[in-house]
Amino acid sequence: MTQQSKIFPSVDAAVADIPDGASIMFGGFGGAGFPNNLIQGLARKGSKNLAVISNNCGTGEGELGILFKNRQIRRVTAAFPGPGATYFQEQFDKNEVELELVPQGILCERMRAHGAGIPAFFSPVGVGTDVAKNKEERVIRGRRCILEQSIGADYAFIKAFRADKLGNLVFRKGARNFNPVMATAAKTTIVEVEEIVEVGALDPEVIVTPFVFVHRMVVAKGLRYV
Amino acid sequence: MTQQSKIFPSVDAAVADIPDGASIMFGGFGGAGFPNNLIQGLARKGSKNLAVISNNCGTGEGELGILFKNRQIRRVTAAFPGPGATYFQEQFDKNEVELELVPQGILCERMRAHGAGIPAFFSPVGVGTDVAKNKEERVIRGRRCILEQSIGADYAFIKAFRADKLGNLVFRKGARNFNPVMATAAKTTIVEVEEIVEVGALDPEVIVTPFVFVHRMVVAKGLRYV
Amino acid sequence: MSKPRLTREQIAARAALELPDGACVNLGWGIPNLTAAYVPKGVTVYFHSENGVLGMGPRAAKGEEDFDLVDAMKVPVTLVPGASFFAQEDAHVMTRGGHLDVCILGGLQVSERGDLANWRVPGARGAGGIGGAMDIAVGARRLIVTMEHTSKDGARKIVKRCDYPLTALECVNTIVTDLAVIDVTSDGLSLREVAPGFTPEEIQSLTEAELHYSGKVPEMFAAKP
Amino acid sequence: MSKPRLTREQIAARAALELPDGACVNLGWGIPNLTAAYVPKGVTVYFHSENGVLGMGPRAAKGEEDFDLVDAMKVPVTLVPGASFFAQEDAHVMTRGGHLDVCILGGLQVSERGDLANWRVPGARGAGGIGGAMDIAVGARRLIVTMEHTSKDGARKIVKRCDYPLTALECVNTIVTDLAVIDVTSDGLSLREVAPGFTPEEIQSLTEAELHYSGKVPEMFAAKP
Repeated sequence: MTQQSKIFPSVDAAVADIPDGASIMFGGFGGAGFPNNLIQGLARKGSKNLAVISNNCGTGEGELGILFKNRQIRRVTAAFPGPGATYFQEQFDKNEVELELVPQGILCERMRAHGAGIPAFFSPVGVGTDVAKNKEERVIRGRRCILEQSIGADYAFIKAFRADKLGNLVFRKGARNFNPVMATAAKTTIVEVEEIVEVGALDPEVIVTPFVFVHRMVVAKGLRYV
Repeated sequence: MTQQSKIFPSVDAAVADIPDGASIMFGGFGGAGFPNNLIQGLARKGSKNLAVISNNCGTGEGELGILFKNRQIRRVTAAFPGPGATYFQEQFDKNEVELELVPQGILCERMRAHGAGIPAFFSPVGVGTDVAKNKEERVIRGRRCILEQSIGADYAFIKAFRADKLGNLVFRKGARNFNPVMATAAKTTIVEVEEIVEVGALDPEVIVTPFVFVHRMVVAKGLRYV
Repeated sequence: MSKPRLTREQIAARAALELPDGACVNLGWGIPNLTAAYVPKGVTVYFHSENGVLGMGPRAAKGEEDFDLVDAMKVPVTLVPGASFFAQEDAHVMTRGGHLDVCILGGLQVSERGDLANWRVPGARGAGGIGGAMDIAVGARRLIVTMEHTSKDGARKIVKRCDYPLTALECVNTIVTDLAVIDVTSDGLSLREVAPGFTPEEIQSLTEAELHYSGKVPEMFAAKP
Repeated sequence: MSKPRLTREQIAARAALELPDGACVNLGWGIPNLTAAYVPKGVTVYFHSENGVLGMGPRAAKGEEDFDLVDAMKVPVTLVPGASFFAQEDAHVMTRGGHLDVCILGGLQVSERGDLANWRVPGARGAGGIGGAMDIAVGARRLIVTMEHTSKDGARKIVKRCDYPLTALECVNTIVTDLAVIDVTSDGLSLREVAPGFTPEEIQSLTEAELHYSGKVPEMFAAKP
């Protein structure tokens, strides 16, 4: 019973309760590993005023693009919004969306810290740059550092290749990217996955995300925007 | 040529240059994943005045025990010295060896931080306990935390199950434990491994420690102290 | 007080009833480790170990031990379907990050506000050892402490304020002893159950901290020996 | 100055000569990304990508693309033997933690003390984007910047002090441009090579920061177009 309860019958069911104002992380990088079915479901659901965390801000209407087009996003934390993020860029230029630009590795690390119960850390990345603005600076063992805060979210939308019925996940090649770390950093992690196999069918040595980090799953054929 | 140069002909050759006063991390937990052949080699080599980092402090003469018996260790950072660490305990009671006792997860995290270029972090673990002594305390988003420093070493001695000739590593079951994180945190990581296979023989999806973290390898049949 | 108290195994068996179906659970050394044997039928629990295993099954049968697959007490174990291996630092992402549903640790002292001391007896010889206890105590979603209610020499272990070296502050949710089940609440200690044959007043007399209770306090489950 | 400078491909080909055999290397967008095609015969280099790949091979042939296997520019690539996949945060353990031998980034400005500005043109429309550049610049054991020596409108890009938004302070080791190879030393900028047909004085006139050189400065390698 416990084992079945994570599997949702449809993408729409998996995102049916996302409220206005929710914070959501989205996996994906370079066109690979985006939870595009979940994103489309969220577009249909229409939740507004979202605070999102994602490496980039979509490509045309693809990936996060549709959520910007629908004006569902109030604030975004990203490392590289991207030249193809036309809807985001348009709203950014008009001050209609708030952006926190974060170095990509630090974005990963802030999420990992949240998942790992580490509220803050000192890092040399961004010292002396715009990124250091309003951050505490301190020299640690001779190295200038700034204090970075961990970052979590209400939801993580991620894409995995294969899951077992418990929620253990494996990924495929470069589509792994941000997905595993986001799974650790959200209160509710929702996974779209190509295939769900029986418990025990995945080799315990190769599971990348243990099921403890996974709360909802839905099977969906991968959607890609190139 | 580059590919072959990491493979050493013998355990003794792999540890031949460890100087007196070196800092060394040792993998292993619960009898599994200890680099016991390298430890025996270091005992034969006889380097003294070592500062070591290890979850525990040996079991009789096994694991780190032989190095304590030989009085090669000046200082140890550990989470759980262990009731079987007779040589360590004897020297500890006489103030002949220095101990820094660290919560196990924080020990991992401090090593990971070093490997990840994060000089320090705030953690709630140990607040209000002996572990907090002489550490800066700060409330972060409502939670009391203490500042922990990253920790690295000159060498990591680790045990893997299988390597390819480049140094990509896979581990076996619970013998993985501290080994991968230590590989990231030392200037020189030395691996004893049951078997070295051709480059390309390990599935890129299941490699746990990429070769960039591995500097020396030696094939040795696993030694275990139960 | 010569009435029989619960055995260590009975404490473990009672603690096992606190585990919800599907829970991910870490067990400390000693009595907590015994809990694994008493998970009720129909309840599936996934045991986590700090060395990087989620989904440990029962101890390995004689002759079938794999010494690369051990629990945190170094005992060879088995795996249940759905188990996974990972590195020690990731095992502690789970402990410290609040991803485990229930953790059970042993205790030397627990205070009325839920402070735990469990890693060192003051004045004892030797270095002591923290192991994973501090990370676990800080991060557990729900922390249960199992221990004898009083020490071998009769000292009370549930106290107003711990004077043993602390493991973590305000971390304990429930205490299961050989005499009682006690919840730590924002109002102090609430006596939920007493061992068969004991009265709340008897339990209070063996407890330094004040226990809250009213009316008849139910009896603890005591497994058949 | 109408003498021919090196092309972008020739800059990349010259930068490729800086890669030692066996090196683990990260390439940024633009000219750096072109470098992969020019690694000298007999030299094996392992390309790293921030999305969690070490050991990227050449671009995938038409019809053989796997869009789960892309580089940081979203281009489908192949793998070399010994490649591995890992998560993005682990990819940045490698960048920030100093585990990559050489990183090559593009540049908008480099200062005489090795400060780099490469992610945003002041006053340009749009949000800009940092990507992995700051982690890479801070952590690279050796950082090479490849860029045109002057901007399209003739502005000098090797400056006393960057006035564009910075990527990282004192991070650049070597600058490879269409006119010169310059090392950043503790004494300032050292002109190591000049483009064929150019004199050190001509390079200095196109460089705001002072260049150190003495005697005859060797010519840069300029790959056949």
